[in-house]
Amino acid sequence: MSHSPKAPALRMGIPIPNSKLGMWLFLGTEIMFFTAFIGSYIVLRLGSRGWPTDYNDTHINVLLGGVNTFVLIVSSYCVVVAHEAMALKNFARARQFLWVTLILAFVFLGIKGVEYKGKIDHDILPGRIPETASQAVKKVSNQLEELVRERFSRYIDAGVVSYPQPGDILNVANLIREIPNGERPNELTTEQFEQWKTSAAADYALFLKWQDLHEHVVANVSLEYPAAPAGFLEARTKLKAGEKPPEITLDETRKRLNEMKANEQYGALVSAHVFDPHPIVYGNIFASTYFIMTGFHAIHVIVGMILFIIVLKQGSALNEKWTDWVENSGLYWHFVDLVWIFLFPMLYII
Amino acid sequence: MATITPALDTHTHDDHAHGHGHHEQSFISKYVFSTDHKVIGIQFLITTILMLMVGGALALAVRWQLAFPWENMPIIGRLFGLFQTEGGQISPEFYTMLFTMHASVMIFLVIIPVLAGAFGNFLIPLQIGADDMAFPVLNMLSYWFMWPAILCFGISFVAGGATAGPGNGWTSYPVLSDIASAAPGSGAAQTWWLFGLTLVGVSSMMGSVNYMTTIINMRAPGMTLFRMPLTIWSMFITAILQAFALPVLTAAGFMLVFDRLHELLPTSIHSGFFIPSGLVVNNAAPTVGGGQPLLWQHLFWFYSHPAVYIMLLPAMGMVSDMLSCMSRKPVFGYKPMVYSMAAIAGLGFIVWGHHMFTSGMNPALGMTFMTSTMMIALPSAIKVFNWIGTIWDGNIQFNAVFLNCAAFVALFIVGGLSGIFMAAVPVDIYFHDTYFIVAHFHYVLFGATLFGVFAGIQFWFPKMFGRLMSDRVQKVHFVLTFIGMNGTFFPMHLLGIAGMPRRYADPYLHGYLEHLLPMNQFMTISAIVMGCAQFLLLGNFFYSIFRGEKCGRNPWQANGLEWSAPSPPGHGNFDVPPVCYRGPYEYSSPEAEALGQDFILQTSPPPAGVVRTAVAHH
Amino acid sequence: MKKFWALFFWFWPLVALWLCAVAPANNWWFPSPPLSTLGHQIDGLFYLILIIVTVTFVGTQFALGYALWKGAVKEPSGKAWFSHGSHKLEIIWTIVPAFILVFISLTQLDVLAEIRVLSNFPKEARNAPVAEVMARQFEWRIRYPKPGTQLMTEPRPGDLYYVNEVHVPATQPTMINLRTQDVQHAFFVPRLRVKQDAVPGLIIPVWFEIEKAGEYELLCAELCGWGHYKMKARIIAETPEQVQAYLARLEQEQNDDGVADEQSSQ
Amino acid sequence: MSDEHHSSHHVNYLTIFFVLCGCTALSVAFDVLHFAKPVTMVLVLAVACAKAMCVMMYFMHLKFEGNWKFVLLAPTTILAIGLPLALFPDIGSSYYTPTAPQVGVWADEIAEYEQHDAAEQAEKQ
Ligand code: HEA
Ligand code: HEA
Ligand code: CUA
Ligand SMILES: [Cu+2]
Repeated sequence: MSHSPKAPALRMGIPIPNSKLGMWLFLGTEIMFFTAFIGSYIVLRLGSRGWPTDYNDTHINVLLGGVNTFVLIVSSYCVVVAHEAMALKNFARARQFLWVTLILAFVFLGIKGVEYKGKIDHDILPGRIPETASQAVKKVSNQLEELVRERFSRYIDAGVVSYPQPGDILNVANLIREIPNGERPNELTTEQFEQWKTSAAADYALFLKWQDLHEHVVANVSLEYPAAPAGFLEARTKLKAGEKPPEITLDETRKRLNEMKANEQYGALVSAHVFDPHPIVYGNIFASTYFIMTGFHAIHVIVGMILFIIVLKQGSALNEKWTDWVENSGLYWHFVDLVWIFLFPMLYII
Repeated sequence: MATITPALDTHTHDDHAHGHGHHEQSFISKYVFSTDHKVIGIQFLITTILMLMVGGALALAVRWQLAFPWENMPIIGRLFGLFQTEGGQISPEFYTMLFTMHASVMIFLVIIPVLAGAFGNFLIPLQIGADDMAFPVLNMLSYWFMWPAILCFGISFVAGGATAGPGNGWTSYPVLSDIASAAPGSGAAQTWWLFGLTLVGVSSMMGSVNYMTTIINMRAPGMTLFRMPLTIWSMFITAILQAFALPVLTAAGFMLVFDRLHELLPTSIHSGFFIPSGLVVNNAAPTVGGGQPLLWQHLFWFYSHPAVYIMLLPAMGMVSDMLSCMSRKPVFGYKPMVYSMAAIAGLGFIVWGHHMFTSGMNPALGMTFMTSTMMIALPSAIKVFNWIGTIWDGNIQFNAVFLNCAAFVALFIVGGLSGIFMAAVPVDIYFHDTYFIVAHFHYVLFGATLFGVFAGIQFWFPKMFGRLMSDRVQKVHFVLTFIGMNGTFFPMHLLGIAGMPRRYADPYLHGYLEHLLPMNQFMTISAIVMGCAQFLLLGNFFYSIFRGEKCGRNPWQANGLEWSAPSPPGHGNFDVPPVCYRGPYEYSSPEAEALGQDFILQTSPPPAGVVRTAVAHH
Repeated sequence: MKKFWALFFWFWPLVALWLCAVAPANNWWFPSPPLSTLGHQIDGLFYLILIIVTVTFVGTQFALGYALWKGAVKEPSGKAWFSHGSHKLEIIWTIVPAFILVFISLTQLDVLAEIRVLSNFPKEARNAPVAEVMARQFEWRIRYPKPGTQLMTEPRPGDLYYVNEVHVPATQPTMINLRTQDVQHAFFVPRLRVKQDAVPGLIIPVWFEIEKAGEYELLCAELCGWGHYKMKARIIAETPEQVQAYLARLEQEQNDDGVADEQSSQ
Repeated sequence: MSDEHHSSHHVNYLTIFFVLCGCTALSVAFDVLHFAKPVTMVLVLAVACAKAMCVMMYFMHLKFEGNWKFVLLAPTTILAIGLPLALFPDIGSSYYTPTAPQVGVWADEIAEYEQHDAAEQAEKQ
C-alpha cells in the first residue's frame, strides 16, 4: 500500500479496518433494504380498512415468535462472546460459541418452518386467500372442480372412457355416468371393471355436487363484476332472461361441504383436497407482507450461517487472521437480530 | 505561460518505471477476470461505449417511427426484421419495447456504469493515491455482474416472442407491468427485464460500498478531505446516493417479481403489493390483491430521482477538474462546489414526488415536493456560476476536452431550466408526459452527462493507454454531436408545448398534432447525423489505443495525483508512493510560477521547511 | 479559431431564442389559447416562468460565451487570473436565485390548491359530478347518471353509457369522476390544460370550467400498453340544455335496443 | 489494529443478554395483558427500540466507536423514518374505490359491529 505501515501517523481516514468499514456501509444499505419492506408494510396496513390480526385468520403464534426472538438473542450473545474470545486468542472457545450460534440459527429456521407450515396447511398464502364470502364460495367450487378433473382424468388415462377433449368435463361426465351400464373394455379384467364401476358412481355423484355449487357461484360472481370475463357473460344473459339460480351464502356452502366430507364414498377425497372456506379481509396483502419480510429475513439468516460455516470449516486451524472475519460476520448477525427485534412486535403483537 | 499542446512532457519523470508491477499473469487474470481497478475501469468503459451504440440504435428506431410512422425502416428495419413478421415495419407494441429498452440500456448499461463503473473505478485509487480499491475482488464482481444483467436484458428482447419485448417504459409502472394479460410485453419479457434491473443494482451496490470504503480509508498521506479533487467528492457522494437509494429499488423490484410469481412459476401464489383487487385487465379474471400501484411509483422514484443525480454528479466532478485544468486556473469556489454537491444529494432524496404530480398524489405532498424541487435548483445554480467563474479570465486551452466541458455547462443550463417549469406543479400538469419532459432529460442526460463523458474519455485516455486521442477528430465529433443534439432535442420543447404526449407510436393520429410531422422529420435527420458522429468517437477511441501519439505521464500538465503515476500505471499504480502536499487545483499559483510553470502537482513537495507543517496537518 | 469557438457558444443560444420566437407564428406553440379558467392561470404561470428562465438563460449563456471570448483574445503568453473564488459572489449567487425560486414556488401554491384540493373545488361542481369517465385499454367509457339523479360510485340501473365522447356543459364548473378499469391511464385535454392520471383502485375527481362551447380532444397521457397512442376521444362542451337533450337522446337510444320490459317502465 | 479497542472496553455481555431476554418477555407479556391497541403498540415498539439500542450499543460496539458512527447512521435513520412518513399520506391514508371487494365486506362487518354495540347498549339500559 502506498501508505505503508511505516508511516501510520500519515494514514488518512478513520481508525477502523477497511473490512469493518465496508461491513458497516453495507449494513447501511441493508437498513434501507428492509426499510422498503417494513415501510410498505406499515403504510399498506394503515391504508387498509382492516387487517387480519385474529389467530384464526393469521395463524401467527406469539409464543413461537417469542421463542424465536429469544433464540436469536442467545445466538447474538454467543457471537459477541466468540468475537471476544477471538480477540483474546482463545480460539477453541470462539469455535464453541460459534457452533452454538450456528445451531441456534438452525433452531430459528426450524421454528420458522413450523410457522410457515401452519400457514401452508391453512392455505394462508398470498394470492390464494378469499377475502369475501363469495370469493370463499368460489374457491371451494374451484377446488372441487380441480378434484373432479383429477378424478376424471384417471378414467381417460386408464382407457375406461375415451373422449377427444378430456378437458370437456361435461361430456366426460356423461360418459362416466354410463360406465356402470356399459360394456367392459377388453383391456380390463372383470374385477378391475367392477372397481371402476363403483368409483364411477362416486365420482359422478361428486361431479353433480360440484356442478350445482358451480352454477350458484357463477350467478354470484357475475352479479358482482359488471364487466366480468367471457365465461360469465353467458351466465349473465341467462340472468337477464330470469334463469337465475339462487345466490348461495357462505353458510350454505359450508353446510354442503360438510355434507360432502361426511359422505362415505368420496368424503375423504374432499377433505384432503378442499380447504374449509374461510374468508379473510385483506388476507392477501397481509400474507404478502408477512412472507416477504420474514422470507428475506430468513434469507439473511442463511447468509449469516454461511459466513459462520466458513469460519468453522477452519477447524482447529482457526487463528487471529480470522478475527476481523468473525467481527464482521458478527456485525452482520447482530443486524439480522435487529431486524427481527422489530419484526417481532410488528408482525406478532400489534 | 506558453499554451500547452498535449505532447510529450518534459517536466516529470521518464516513462521507464512502467514495468515495475509486471508479475507474470495469465491473459485471463490480467485482462479478463482482473482485480486491477484500472483494467476493470477500462472494461466498464469499453462495454458502455458498445452499449451506447445499442441504445443509440434503438433510439434511432424510435426516431424513425416518429418521422415516418409505419414505414419500413431502411437498414435497422431489416435488422429487427429478423425477429418480426411485419418485415421492417414497427408495430405499436414493438415501439413500446423500443423506447423501454432504449431507456433501460442508456440508463442502466451506459450512463450509470460509465460514470461510476468506468471513471469511478479508474480514477478513485489514482486520484487519492491508493494502489487499488479496498476490495478488489468485489470490484471485479461488480463488473462481472454487468454481464448477466446485459444477458437478462438481451433475453427480455426475445423472451416473450417476436414483438413482445418489455414495453412498460423504464419506469415500469404497475399494474401494466404487473399482470401478464395487460400487454404483450408484460409476460416473460418483463420478468427478465426485472432480473436485469436487479443484477445491475447488485453490481452498483458492490461498487458503491467499495468506493466509499476506498475514499474514506485509503487516501494517500496528506490527501485530506478538502484536498480531494472534485471528481472524488462527486464519486463519494454518488456512492452514498447509490448506497441509500438503490436498496429501496431492489426491494421494490422483488415485490414486483413476487407480484408476478404466478406468471413465472406454475403456481397460483403471488403477492399483491401493487395490485388492487377487482381489476379486470383485458377480460381476464378479476385481480386478487389489496395493494396500491402508487406504492411502486413512490418506491421507484425514491430510487430513480437520486439516480438522475447519480447520472449527473460524477460528470459534474469530472468537468470541474477538466475545466480548471484547461483554463489553467483553480476551480472557482472549491468548497461551495463540494457543499453544493452534498446539498444536491441531500435534497435529491426529498424531491422524488415531482415525477408524480399528476398521479393523484396527496396535494399536500405535492406542495412539499414542489418546494424541495425548486430548492434543488439552488446548489445547481451555485455550480453553474462557479464553472463560469472557473473559466473566467483563464488561459483557456481550446481543445476538444474543453469544448465538451463548456458544452456540458451550456446544455446543463438548458436542461436544468426546463426542469423549473416541471417543478411548478400547475405547469407540470400540462407538461407531464409530453415531449417537454423528453427534451428536459435528454438535455441533462445527453447534453450534460454524455458531453462530460466525451471530455473525460479524451482527458484520461492518456492515463489509460499511454497515448493521446486525436484532438482534431474529437473536435469534429464535438461539432457534429453538438449540432445534432440540439437539432434533435431542442425542438422537443416546442413539441411538448404543443401538447405532444410521449410514448406515442403515432402521435399524428390526433388532429392537433398532424402538422408537427415535418418538425419530427427534421429531428430524426439531426439524430441520424448525431448517431453517425458517434462513429468518429468509436473510431478515434479504438484507433488511438493502438496508433495514438504516445505521451508521458502528464500530457495536460495537470495537478492530480494520477498524473504523477506512469501512463499507463502499472500494477499497484504508483512507482513512488505519493504524498499529497496541496489541493488539486493550484494552477497558475505563485508557488507554481516560482517553478516557472503554471501547474504544480499535488505530490511535488514544497520548498524544504514547509513540508513538515503541510503533512503534519492531519 | 479560438474566437470561432467563443462565437459558437454565443451563436447557438441565439438560434434557440430565434426558434422560440418564431414558434408561435408557425404553430409550434400551445395548440390553442387556454380554454378553461384554470388553463388561464396555468398559462400565466408558464409565461412567468418563461420570462424568468429566458432571462437566466440569456444571462448565463452570454456570460459563458464571454468567458470563452476573454480566453480567446488573451495573448498566448497571457497569465490566468489566480483566484480561489469569492465569498461575496458566492453569497450573491446563492441568495438571488433563492429568492427567485421561492418566489416561483409561492406563486404556484394557490393554483395548485385550486386544481387539486377537493375542498377548494367550486361547490356546484363538487356536489354533482356530471359523469364517470372510466379508462380502459384502449378507450374511454363514460357513464352518466340517469337524468334527474345523482352519479353514484356503483353503476345504477338507468345510468347512461357512451364510449369516447363526453358531453359536458360549458361556462360552468364541471366535475367528473375519473377511474380506470385496468391499468393506469391519464385524462389529458390539451386545450383545457387538464391532466390527471386514472389510478387503478382510486376514484379521482377532476374539475374544469370550459369557457367556450366546442370540441376538445381527449388523449391518454400515461403509458397503458401497446395502444396507448390511440386512446382518442372527444369532449364536447355545449350549453346545459344541449347536454340535457343529448342525455335524453342517449336514454332513448339505450332503451330502444334494451330489453322490452325496461322500456315500459319509463 | 482491530483488537486494541475491544480489550480496553470490557462489557459484561451477560448483563446485556439478560436485559434483552427480559425485554422479550416484556413484549410477550404486553401481548397477553391485552391493553388497548394503541397502548400495546407504543409499549412494544418502545421495548423493541430499547432492545435495538442495546444490541447496537454493546453487541455491535457502537458505544466505543468514533464519531463516524453518527455520520453513517444519522442519514440512514433519517431516511428510514422519512420514507414511511412520506408514503403515509398517499398509501397509508388514501383508499380504494368503494367497489373493491374487500371494502364492501368491511362495510358489512362495521355494520355488524355497530348493531352488536347498539344491542349491548340497549341491554344495559
Ligand atoms: C441527469 C439527470 C437529471 C437531472 C440533473 C435533472 C434535474 C432536474 N430535474 Fe429532471 N428528470 C430527469 C433527469 C434529470 N433531471 C429524467 C430522466 C426525467 C424523466 C423521467 C421519466 O419520466 O422517464 C426527469 C423528470 C423531471 C420531472 C418530472 C416531470 C414529469 O414527468 O412530469 C421534474 C419535475 O419537477 C424534473 C425536475 C428537475 C429539476 C428541477 C432539476 C434540477 O436539478 C435542475 C437544476 C438546474 C438548473 C435550474 C440550471 C442551472 C441553474 C441556474 C442557471 C441558476 C438560475 C436558475 C433559476 C433562478 C431558475 N425532472
Ligand atoms: C442517457 C440516456 C439517454 C440517451 C443518451 C438518449 C439518447 C437519445 N434518445 Fe432517448 N431516452 C432516454 C434516455 C436517453 N436517450 C430515456 C430515459 C427515455 C424515456 C423512455 C421512456 O419513456 O420510458 C428516452 C426516450 C426517448 C424518446 C421518446 C420516446 C417516446 O417517448 O416515445 C426519444 C424520441 O425521440 C429518444 C431519442 C433519443 C435519441 C435520438 C438519442 C440520441 O442521442 C442517440 C444518438 C445515437 C448514438 C449516440 C449512438 C450511435 C449509434 C449508431 C449510429 C448505431 C448504429 C449501430 C448499429 C445499427 C448497430 N429517447
Ligand atoms: Cu391509456 Cu395510455
Ligand atoms: Cu426527478
